[in-house]
Amino acid sequence: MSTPLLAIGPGPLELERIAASLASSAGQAAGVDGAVVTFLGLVRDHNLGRRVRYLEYEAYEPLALKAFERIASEIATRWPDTRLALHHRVGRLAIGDASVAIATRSPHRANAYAACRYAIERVKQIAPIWKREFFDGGDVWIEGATADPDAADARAEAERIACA
Amino acid sequence: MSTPLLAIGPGPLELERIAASLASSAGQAAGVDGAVVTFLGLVRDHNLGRRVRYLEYEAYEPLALKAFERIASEIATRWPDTRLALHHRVGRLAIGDASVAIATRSPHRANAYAACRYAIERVKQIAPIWKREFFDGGDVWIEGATADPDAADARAEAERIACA
Amino acid sequence: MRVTVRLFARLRDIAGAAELTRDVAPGSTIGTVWRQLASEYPGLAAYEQAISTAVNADYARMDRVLGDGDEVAFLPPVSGG
Amino acid sequence: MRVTVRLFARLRDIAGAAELTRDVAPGSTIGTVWRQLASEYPGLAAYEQAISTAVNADYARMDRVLGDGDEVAFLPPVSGG
Repeated sequence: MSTPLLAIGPGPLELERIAASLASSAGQAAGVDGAVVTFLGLVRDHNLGRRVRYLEYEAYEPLALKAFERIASEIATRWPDTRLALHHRVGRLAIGDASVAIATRSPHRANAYAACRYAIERVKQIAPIWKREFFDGGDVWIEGATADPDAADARAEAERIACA
Repeated sequence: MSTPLLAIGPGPLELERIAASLASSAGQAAGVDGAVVTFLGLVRDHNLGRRVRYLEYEAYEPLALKAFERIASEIATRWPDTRLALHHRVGRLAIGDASVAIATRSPHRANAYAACRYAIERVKQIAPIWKREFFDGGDVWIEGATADPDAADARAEAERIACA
Repeated sequence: MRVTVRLFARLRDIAGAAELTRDVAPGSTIGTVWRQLASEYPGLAAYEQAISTAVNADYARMDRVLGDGDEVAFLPPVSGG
Repeated sequence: MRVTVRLFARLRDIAGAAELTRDVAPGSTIGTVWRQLASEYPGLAAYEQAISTAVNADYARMDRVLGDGDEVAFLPPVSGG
Protein backbone atom coordinates (compact mmCIF):
# COMPACT_ATOMS: atom_id res chain seq x y z
CA MET A 1 0.00 0.00 0.00
CA SER A 2 1.38 3.38 -0.90
CA THR A 3 1.76 6.12 1.69
CA PRO A 4 -0.09 9.39 0.93
CA LEU A 5 2.01 12.53 0.55
CA LEU A 6 -0.13 14.52 2.97
CA ALA A 7 -1.74 12.97 6.04
CA ILE A 8 -2.91 13.57 9.58
CA GLY A 9 -3.85 10.87 12.05
CA PRO A 10 -3.05 8.99 15.25
CA GLY A 11 -0.51 6.49 13.92
CA PRO A 12 3.25 6.72 14.56
CA LEU A 13 5.09 8.59 11.81
CA GLU A 14 7.23 6.53 9.44
CA LEU A 15 9.70 8.94 7.94
CA GLU A 16 11.37 6.39 5.69
CA ARG A 17 8.05 5.47 4.06
CA ILE A 18 7.04 9.11 3.79
CA ALA A 19 10.27 9.97 2.00
CA ALA A 20 9.89 6.90 -0.20
CA SER A 21 6.40 8.01 -1.21
CA LEU A 22 7.97 11.15 -2.66
CA ALA A 23 10.43 9.12 -4.70
CA SER A 24 7.66 7.17 -6.35
CA SER A 25 5.16 9.99 -6.73
CA ALA A 26 4.20 11.14 -10.18
CA GLY A 27 5.97 13.84 -12.11
CA GLN A 28 9.65 13.03 -11.63
CA ALA A 29 11.57 10.21 -13.24
CA ALA A 30 14.34 8.57 -11.24
CA GLY A 31 17.52 10.55 -11.66
CA VAL A 32 15.95 14.00 -11.87
CA ASP A 33 16.22 14.73 -8.16
CA GLY A 34 19.55 15.32 -6.46
CA ALA A 35 18.45 16.09 -2.90
CA VAL A 36 16.07 14.85 -0.24
CA VAL A 37 15.70 16.84 2.98
CA THR A 38 13.62 15.63 5.91
CA PHE A 39 12.48 17.14 9.18
CA LEU A 40 11.18 15.37 12.26
CA GLY A 41 9.68 17.34 15.13
CA LEU A 42 10.07 15.53 18.46
CA VAL A 43 8.28 15.98 21.77
CA ARG A 44 10.64 17.69 24.23
CA ASP A 45 10.67 17.07 27.95
CA HIS A 46 10.89 20.74 28.91
CA ASN A 47 8.98 23.83 27.81
CA LEU A 48 9.13 27.30 29.35
CA GLY A 49 10.75 25.87 32.46
CA ARG A 50 8.04 23.24 32.94
CA ARG A 51 8.83 19.55 33.05
CA VAL A 52 6.63 18.04 30.37
CA ARG A 53 5.08 14.61 30.99
CA TYR A 54 3.36 14.13 27.64
CA LEU A 55 1.42 16.02 24.96
CA GLU A 56 -1.98 15.63 23.37
CA TYR A 57 -2.47 16.92 19.85
CA GLU A 58 -5.91 17.73 18.50
CA ALA A 59 -6.77 18.84 14.97
CA TYR A 60 -9.65 19.93 12.81
CA GLU A 61 -8.61 17.15 10.48
CA PRO A 62 -10.37 17.99 7.17
CA LEU A 63 -9.21 21.59 7.38
CA ALA A 64 -5.73 20.52 8.45
CA LEU A 65 -5.44 18.38 5.34
CA LYS A 66 -6.55 21.34 3.23
CA ALA A 67 -3.92 23.47 4.96
CA PHE A 68 -1.29 20.86 4.04
CA GLU A 69 -2.54 20.94 0.45
CA ARG A 70 -2.24 24.69 0.49
CA ILE A 71 1.34 24.45 1.76
CA ALA A 72 2.17 21.92 -0.97
CA SER A 73 0.67 24.26 -3.54
CA GLU A 74 2.61 27.26 -2.20
CA ILE A 75 5.79 25.20 -2.48
CA ALA A 76 4.91 24.12 -6.03
CA THR A 77 4.52 27.80 -6.92
CA ARG A 78 7.63 29.07 -5.15
CA TRP A 79 9.90 26.10 -5.99
CA PRO A 80 8.32 24.44 -9.06
CA ASP A 81 10.85 21.61 -9.17
CA THR A 82 10.35 20.63 -5.52
CA ARG A 83 7.80 18.27 -4.00
CA LEU A 84 6.54 17.88 -0.46
CA ALA A 85 5.38 15.07 1.81
CA LEU A 86 3.97 16.10 5.18
CA HIS A 87 2.44 13.97 7.92
CA HIS A 88 1.25 15.16 11.33
CA ARG A 89 0.32 12.98 14.25
CA VAL A 90 -2.57 13.58 16.67
CA GLY A 91 -3.53 12.06 20.02
CA ARG A 92 -1.31 11.38 23.00
CA LEU A 93 2.43 11.59 22.34
CA ALA A 94 5.21 10.59 24.70
CA ILE A 95 8.49 12.42 25.22
CA GLY A 96 10.72 11.76 22.21
CA ASP A 97 7.85 10.82 19.89
CA ALA A 98 7.70 12.46 16.47
CA SER A 99 4.75 14.82 16.07
CA VAL A 100 5.44 15.92 12.50
CA ALA A 101 7.45 14.47 9.61
CA ILE A 102 8.30 16.42 6.47
CA ALA A 103 10.23 15.38 3.37
CA THR A 104 11.12 17.45 0.32
CA ARG A 105 12.77 16.27 -2.87
CA SER A 106 14.25 18.42 -5.60
CA PRO A 107 16.88 18.48 -8.31
CA HIS A 108 18.72 21.06 -6.17
CA ARG A 109 19.57 20.97 -2.48
CA ALA A 110 18.96 24.68 -1.95
CA ASN A 111 15.32 24.23 -2.92
CA ALA A 112 14.88 21.02 -0.93
CA TYR A 113 16.24 22.70 2.23
CA ALA A 114 14.24 25.89 1.75
CA ALA A 115 10.96 24.11 1.00
CA CYS A 116 11.36 21.76 3.97
CA ARG A 117 11.97 24.65 6.34
CA TYR A 118 9.16 26.67 4.77
CA ALA A 119 6.75 23.77 5.26
CA ILE A 120 7.27 23.49 9.02
CA GLU A 121 6.98 27.25 9.48
CA ARG A 122 3.70 27.26 7.54
CA VAL A 123 2.35 24.29 9.51
CA LYS A 124 2.93 26.30 12.66
CA GLN A 125 1.22 29.33 11.13
CA ILE A 126 -1.87 27.94 9.42
CA ALA A 127 -2.59 24.29 10.26
CA PRO A 128 -5.60 23.95 12.63
CA ILE A 129 -3.74 21.75 15.11
CA TRP A 130 -3.40 22.31 18.86
CA LYS A 131 -1.06 20.93 21.45
CA ARG A 132 -2.06 20.41 25.07
CA GLU A 133 0.89 20.13 27.37
CA PHE A 134 0.65 17.94 30.47
CA PHE A 135 3.41 18.99 32.84
CA ASP A 136 4.29 18.33 36.46
CA GLY A 137 1.48 20.10 38.27
CA GLY A 138 -1.06 20.78 35.55
CA ASP A 139 -1.82 21.13 31.88
CA VAL A 140 -2.20 23.94 29.39
CA TRP A 141 -3.29 24.44 25.79
CA ILE A 142 -0.42 25.97 23.85
CA GLU A 143 -1.56 28.87 21.68
CA GLY A 144 0.72 30.20 18.98
CA ALA A 145 -0.29 31.97 15.81
CA THR A 146 -3.77 33.09 14.77
CA ALA A 147 -4.25 31.03 11.63
CA ASP A 148 -4.82 33.16 8.53
CA PRO A 149 -3.74 31.35 5.40
CA ASP A 150 -4.12 34.48 3.29
CA ALA A 151 -1.92 36.68 5.46
CA ALA A 152 0.90 37.79 3.17
CA ASP A 153 3.13 38.88 6.02
CA ALA A 154 3.11 35.44 7.65
CA ARG A 155 3.94 33.80 4.35
CA ALA A 156 6.74 36.27 3.73
CA GLU A 157 8.10 35.56 7.20
CA ALA A 158 8.11 31.81 6.47
CA GLU A 159 10.02 32.47 3.24
CA ARG A 160 12.48 34.65 5.12
CA ILE A 161 13.08 31.94 7.73
CA ALA A 162 13.45 29.39 4.93
CA CYS A 163 16.25 31.58 3.60
CA ALA A 164 14.58 31.47 0.20
CA MET B 1 26.15 -3.14 16.16
CA SER B 2 26.03 0.62 16.47
CA THR B 3 26.52 2.83 13.43
CA PRO B 4 29.39 5.35 13.67
CA LEU B 5 28.48 9.03 13.49
CA LEU B 6 31.10 9.73 10.82
CA ALA B 7 32.00 7.25 8.10
CA ILE B 8 33.18 6.82 4.54
CA GLY B 9 33.08 3.58 2.57
CA PRO B 10 31.58 1.58 -0.27
CA GLY B 11 28.38 0.33 1.37
CA PRO B 12 24.92 1.71 0.62
CA LEU B 13 23.90 4.52 2.97
CA GLU B 14 21.27 3.74 5.58
CA LEU B 15 19.82 7.07 6.58
CA GLU B 16 17.45 5.64 9.18
CA ARG B 17 20.31 3.96 11.03
CA ILE B 18 22.50 7.01 10.71
CA ALA B 19 19.80 9.21 12.23
CA ALA B 20 19.17 6.61 14.92
CA SER B 21 22.85 6.62 15.83
CA LEU B 22 22.49 10.31 16.70
CA ALA B 23 19.55 9.60 18.97
CA SER B 24 21.56 7.15 21.00
CA SER B 25 24.86 8.98 21.00
CA ALA B 26 26.24 10.27 24.24
CA GLY B 27 25.55 13.69 25.65
CA GLN B 28 21.82 14.09 25.20
CA ALA B 29 19.07 12.43 27.18
CA ALA B 30 15.86 11.51 25.39
CA GLY B 31 13.53 14.48 25.39
CA VAL B 32 16.17 17.17 25.08
CA ASP B 33 16.06 17.31 21.28
CA GLY B 34 13.09 18.68 19.40
CA ALA B 35 14.31 18.45 15.81
CA VAL B 36 16.05 16.03 13.46
CA VAL B 37 16.99 17.22 9.97
CA THR B 38 18.46 14.91 7.35
CA PHE B 39 19.94 15.38 3.90
CA LEU B 40 20.48 12.79 1.20
CA GLY B 41 22.45 13.62 -1.92
CA LEU B 42 21.36 11.52 -4.90
CA VAL B 43 23.09 10.79 -8.19
CA ARG B 44 21.36 12.76 -10.95
CA ASP B 45 21.00 11.58 -14.52
CA HIS B 46 22.00 14.88 -16.09
CA ASN B 47 24.87 17.28 -15.48
CA LEU B 48 25.85 20.28 -17.58
CA GLY B 49 23.74 19.01 -20.46
CA ARG B 50 25.38 15.58 -20.42
CA ARG B 51 23.39 12.41 -19.91
CA VAL B 52 25.07 10.71 -16.97
CA ARG B 53 25.33 6.90 -16.96
CA TYR B 54 26.89 6.44 -13.53
CA LEU B 55 29.44 7.97 -11.16
CA GLU B 56 32.54 6.74 -9.43
CA TYR B 57 33.55 8.36 -6.17
CA GLU B 58 37.10 8.17 -4.86
CA ALA B 59 38.41 9.50 -1.57
CA TYR B 60 41.56 9.88 0.45
CA GLU B 61 39.71 8.07 3.19
CA PRO B 62 41.74 8.79 6.35
CA LEU B 63 41.88 12.49 5.51
CA ALA B 64 38.20 12.50 4.54
CA LEU B 65 37.31 11.12 7.96
CA LYS B 66 39.43 13.84 9.57
CA ALA B 67 37.62 16.42 7.45
CA PHE B 68 34.31 15.04 8.71
CA GLU B 69 35.61 15.29 12.28
CA ARG B 70 36.58 18.86 11.61
CA ILE B 71 33.10 19.65 10.30
CA ALA B 72 31.56 18.02 13.39
CA SER B 73 33.84 20.11 15.56
CA GLU B 74 32.97 23.32 13.70
CA ILE B 75 29.29 22.54 14.24
CA ALA B 76 29.86 21.83 17.93
CA THR B 77 31.50 25.25 18.21
CA ARG B 78 28.94 27.18 16.17
CA TRP B 79 25.82 25.33 17.44
CA PRO B 80 26.85 23.78 20.78
CA ASP B 81 23.50 22.03 21.30
CA THR B 82 23.55 20.35 17.88
CA ARG B 83 25.09 17.03 16.85
CA LEU B 84 26.06 15.67 13.45
CA ALA B 85 26.14 12.31 11.71
CA LEU B 86 27.71 12.21 8.26
CA HIS B 87 28.34 9.26 5.95
CA HIS B 88 29.75 9.40 2.42
CA ARG B 89 29.80 6.58 -0.06
CA VAL B 90 32.64 5.75 -2.47
CA GLY B 91 32.90 3.46 -5.48
CA ARG B 92 30.52 3.08 -8.38
CA LEU B 93 27.09 4.66 -7.86
CA ALA B 94 24.06 4.25 -10.10
CA ILE B 95 21.57 6.98 -11.00
CA GLY B 96 19.35 7.64 -7.98
CA ASP B 97 21.80 6.18 -5.45
CA ALA B 98 22.61 8.22 -2.37
CA SER B 99 26.20 9.48 -2.27
CA VAL B 100 26.04 11.33 1.04
CA ALA B 101 23.75 11.13 4.07
CA ILE B 102 23.71 13.76 6.82
CA ALA B 103 21.63 13.97 9.98
CA THR B 104 21.58 16.68 12.62
CA ARG B 105 19.72 16.68 15.91
CA SER B 106 19.12 19.62 18.20
CA PRO B 107 16.75 21.03 20.79
CA HIS B 108 15.83 23.67 18.18
CA ARG B 109 14.88 23.26 14.54
CA ALA B 110 16.70 26.41 13.42
CA ASN B 111 20.00 24.93 14.56
CA ALA B 112 19.28 21.48 13.14
CA TYR B 113 18.47 22.96 9.72
CA ALA B 114 21.44 25.32 9.72
CA ALA B 115 23.95 22.69 10.85
CA CYS B 116 22.69 20.15 8.29
CA ARG B 117 23.03 22.64 5.45
CA TYR B 118 26.40 23.83 6.75
CA ALA B 119 27.67 20.24 6.82
CA ILE B 120 26.97 19.53 3.14
CA GLU B 121 28.51 22.85 2.07
CA ARG B 122 31.66 22.07 4.08
CA VAL B 123 31.85 18.53 2.67
CA LYS B 124 31.89 20.07 -0.80
CA GLN B 125 34.57 22.56 0.26
CA ILE B 126 37.05 20.52 2.25
CA ALA B 127 36.47 16.74 2.05
CA PRO B 128 39.09 15.01 -0.15
CA ILE B 129 36.54 13.18 -2.27
CA TRP B 130 36.29 13.18 -6.05
CA LYS B 131 33.54 12.27 -8.45
CA ARG B 132 34.18 10.85 -11.89
CA GLU B 133 31.25 11.20 -14.20
CA PHE B 134 30.62 8.58 -16.88
CA PHE B 135 28.31 10.10 -19.46
CA ASP B 136 27.13 9.16 -22.93
CA GLY B 137 30.30 9.56 -24.96
CA GLY B 138 33.02 9.76 -22.32
CA ASP B 139 34.00 10.44 -18.76
CA VAL B 140 35.38 13.35 -16.76
CA TRP B 141 36.67 14.04 -13.27
CA ILE B 142 34.57 16.76 -11.68
CA GLU B 143 36.70 19.42 -10.00
CA GLY B 144 35.07 21.86 -7.61
CA ALA B 145 36.73 23.69 -4.77
CA THR B 146 40.41 23.74 -3.84
CA ALA B 147 40.27 22.19 -0.40
CA ASP B 148 41.63 24.49 2.32
CA PRO B 149 40.08 23.70 5.69
CA ASP B 150 41.60 26.82 7.24
CA ALA B 151 40.18 29.26 4.69
CA ALA B 152 37.98 31.60 6.70
CA ASP B 153 36.15 32.89 3.63
CA ALA B 154 34.98 29.43 2.61
CA ARG B 155 33.74 28.72 6.11
CA ALA B 156 31.94 32.07 6.24
CA GLU B 157 30.34 31.30 2.89
CA ALA B 158 29.09 27.96 4.24
CA GLU B 159 27.62 29.75 7.26
CA ARG B 160 25.97 32.29 4.98
CA ILE B 161 24.41 29.55 2.85
CA ALA B 162 23.27 27.77 6.04
CA CYS B 163 21.43 30.97 6.89
CA ALA B 164 23.04 30.88 10.31
CA MET C 1 -32.18 27.78 10.03
CA ARG C 2 -29.79 25.55 11.91
CA VAL C 3 -25.96 25.42 11.97
CA THR C 4 -23.47 23.11 13.60
CA VAL C 5 -20.73 24.75 15.67
CA ARG C 6 -17.33 23.09 16.14
CA LEU C 7 -15.08 24.24 18.95
CA PHE C 8 -11.47 23.22 19.44
CA ALA C 9 -8.83 23.10 22.15
CA ARG C 10 -9.36 25.73 24.83
CA LEU C 11 -12.57 27.00 23.22
CA ARG C 12 -14.00 23.52 23.59
CA ASP C 13 -12.96 23.44 27.26
CA ILE C 14 -14.62 26.82 27.91
CA ALA C 15 -17.91 25.79 26.30
CA GLY C 16 -17.70 22.25 27.64
CA ALA C 17 -18.61 20.84 24.24
CA ALA C 18 -16.82 20.06 20.99
CA GLU C 19 -19.97 20.40 18.92
CA LEU C 20 -23.18 22.40 19.35
CA THR C 21 -26.17 23.15 17.17
CA ARG C 22 -27.74 26.60 17.08
CA ASP C 23 -30.76 28.10 15.35
CA VAL C 24 -29.93 31.37 13.64
CA ALA C 25 -31.90 33.84 11.56
CA PRO C 26 -31.46 33.86 7.76
CA GLY C 27 -28.68 36.25 6.79
CA SER C 28 -26.68 35.44 9.91
CA THR C 29 -22.90 35.50 9.58
CA ILE C 30 -20.14 33.67 11.38
CA GLY C 31 -19.90 36.79 13.53
CA THR C 32 -23.56 36.49 14.51
CA VAL C 33 -22.97 32.96 15.76
CA TRP C 34 -19.79 33.97 17.56
CA ARG C 35 -21.47 36.83 19.45
CA GLN C 36 -24.31 34.50 20.46
CA LEU C 37 -21.82 31.95 21.79
CA ALA C 38 -19.75 34.60 23.56
CA SER C 39 -22.84 35.77 25.42
CA GLU C 40 -23.63 32.18 26.43
CA TYR C 41 -20.02 31.43 27.42
CA PRO C 42 -18.39 34.68 28.57
CA GLY C 43 -14.95 33.02 28.68
CA LEU C 44 -14.97 32.95 24.88
CA ALA C 45 -15.11 36.73 24.51
CA ALA C 46 -11.41 37.18 25.24
CA TYR C 47 -10.64 35.17 22.10
CA GLU C 48 -12.46 37.46 19.68
CA GLN C 49 -9.32 39.06 18.24
CA ALA C 50 -7.38 35.80 18.23
CA ILE C 51 -9.67 33.22 16.65
CA SER C 52 -9.79 31.99 13.10
CA THR C 53 -13.05 30.83 11.61
CA ALA C 54 -14.10 28.26 9.05
CA VAL C 55 -17.28 27.14 7.32
CA ASN C 56 -17.62 23.56 6.10
CA ALA C 57 -13.90 22.93 6.68
CA ASP C 58 -12.69 25.95 4.72
CA TYR C 59 -11.29 29.09 6.25
CA ALA C 60 -13.82 31.94 6.03
CA ARG C 61 -14.08 35.50 7.38
CA MET C 62 -16.35 36.65 10.20
CA ASP C 63 -18.72 38.42 7.75
CA ARG C 64 -19.39 35.23 5.80
CA VAL C 65 -23.17 34.66 5.50
CA LEU C 66 -24.23 31.18 6.59
CA GLY C 67 -26.64 28.71 5.00
CA ASP C 68 -28.85 26.13 6.61
CA GLY C 69 -26.86 23.07 7.70
CA ASP C 70 -23.46 24.78 7.56
CA GLU C 71 -20.70 23.66 9.92
CA VAL C 72 -19.06 26.68 11.54
CA ALA C 73 -15.72 26.19 13.29
CA PHE C 74 -14.00 28.49 15.78
CA LEU C 75 -10.27 27.96 16.06
CA PRO C 76 -8.05 29.36 18.80
CA PRO C 77 -4.45 30.26 17.90
CA VAL C 78 -2.81 27.13 16.51
CA SER C 79 0.18 25.25 17.91
CA GLY C 80 0.90 22.36 15.57
CA GLY C 81 4.34 21.17 14.59
CA MET D 1 65.46 9.94 2.47
CA ARG D 2 62.38 8.38 0.93
CA VAL D 3 58.78 9.54 0.79
CA THR D 4 55.60 7.98 -0.50
CA VAL D 5 53.52 10.08 -2.88
CA ARG D 6 49.74 9.62 -3.14
CA LEU D 7 47.92 10.99 -6.18
CA PHE D 8 44.16 11.21 -6.59
CA ALA D 9 41.55 11.56 -9.30
CA ARG D 10 42.85 13.35 -12.37
CA LEU D 11 46.35 13.71 -10.93
CA ARG D 12 46.49 9.92 -10.66
CA ASP D 13 45.38 9.59 -14.27
CA ILE D 14 48.06 12.05 -15.44
CA ALA D 15 50.86 10.24 -13.60
CA GLY D 16 49.42 6.82 -14.34
CA ALA D 17 49.91 5.76 -10.71
CA ALA D 18 48.07 6.18 -7.43
CA GLU D 19 51.20 5.77 -5.36
CA LEU D 20 54.87 6.46 -6.05
CA THR D 21 58.01 6.50 -3.94
CA ARG D 22 60.65 9.16 -4.39
CA ASP D 23 64.04 9.83 -2.86
CA VAL D 24 64.45 13.43 -1.75
CA ALA D 25 67.21 15.39 -0.06
CA PRO D 26 66.93 16.17 3.68
CA GLY D 27 65.16 19.51 4.14
CA SER D 28 62.92 18.92 1.15
CA THR D 29 59.41 20.32 1.35
CA ILE D 30 56.12 19.27 -0.18
CA GLY D 31 56.90 21.89 -2.84
CA THR D 32 60.21 20.18 -3.64
CA VAL D 33 58.42 16.91 -4.29
CA TRP D 34 55.70 18.63 -6.32
CA ARG D 35 58.19 20.37 -8.60
CA GLN D 36 60.04 17.10 -9.15
CA LEU D 37 56.78 15.36 -10.10
CA ALA D 38 55.67 18.22 -12.32
CA SER D 39 58.90 17.93 -14.28
CA GLU D 40 58.38 14.18 -14.67
CA TYR D 41 54.71 14.55 -15.59
CA PRO D 42 54.24 17.92 -17.33
CA GLY D 43 50.46 17.53 -17.25
CA LEU D 44 50.58 18.10 -13.49
CA ALA D 45 52.01 21.61 -13.76
CA ALA D 46 48.65 23.17 -14.67
CA TYR D 47 47.36 22.10 -11.26
CA GLU D 48 49.95 24.00 -9.20
CA GLN D 49 47.56 26.80 -8.13
CA ALA D 50 44.63 24.45 -7.61
CA ILE D 51 45.95 21.55 -5.56
CA SER D 52 45.75 20.95 -1.86
CA THR D 53 48.46 19.02 -0.09
CA ALA D 54 48.68 16.70 2.88
CA VAL D 55 51.34 14.88 4.87
CA ASN D 56 50.48 11.66 6.68
CA ALA D 57 46.77 12.25 6.11
CA ASP D 58 46.71 15.79 7.49
CA TYR D 59 46.41 18.90 5.41
CA ALA D 60 49.78 20.71 5.20
CA ARG D 61 51.16 23.70 3.29
CA MET D 62 53.61 23.52 0.37
CA ASP D 63 56.50 24.77 2.54
CA ARG D 64 56.13 21.91 5.03
CA VAL D 65 59.50 20.15 5.53
CA LEU D 66 59.29 16.38 5.08
CA GLY D 67 60.73 13.55 7.12
CA ASP D 68 61.87 10.11 6.04
CA GLY D 69 58.93 7.79 5.43
CA ASP D 70 56.35 10.57 5.17
CA GLU D 71 53.31 10.07 2.97
CA VAL D 72 52.73 13.14 0.82
CA ALA D 73 49.36 13.53 -0.92
CA PHE D 74 48.45 15.83 -3.80
CA LEU D 75 44.74 16.58 -4.07
CA PRO D 76 43.05 18.17 -7.08
CA PRO D 77 39.99 20.36 -6.43
CA VAL D 78 37.45 18.25 -4.58
CA SER D 79 33.97 17.27 -5.72
CA GLY D 80 32.39 15.23 -2.95
CA GLY D 81 28.81 15.44 -1.87
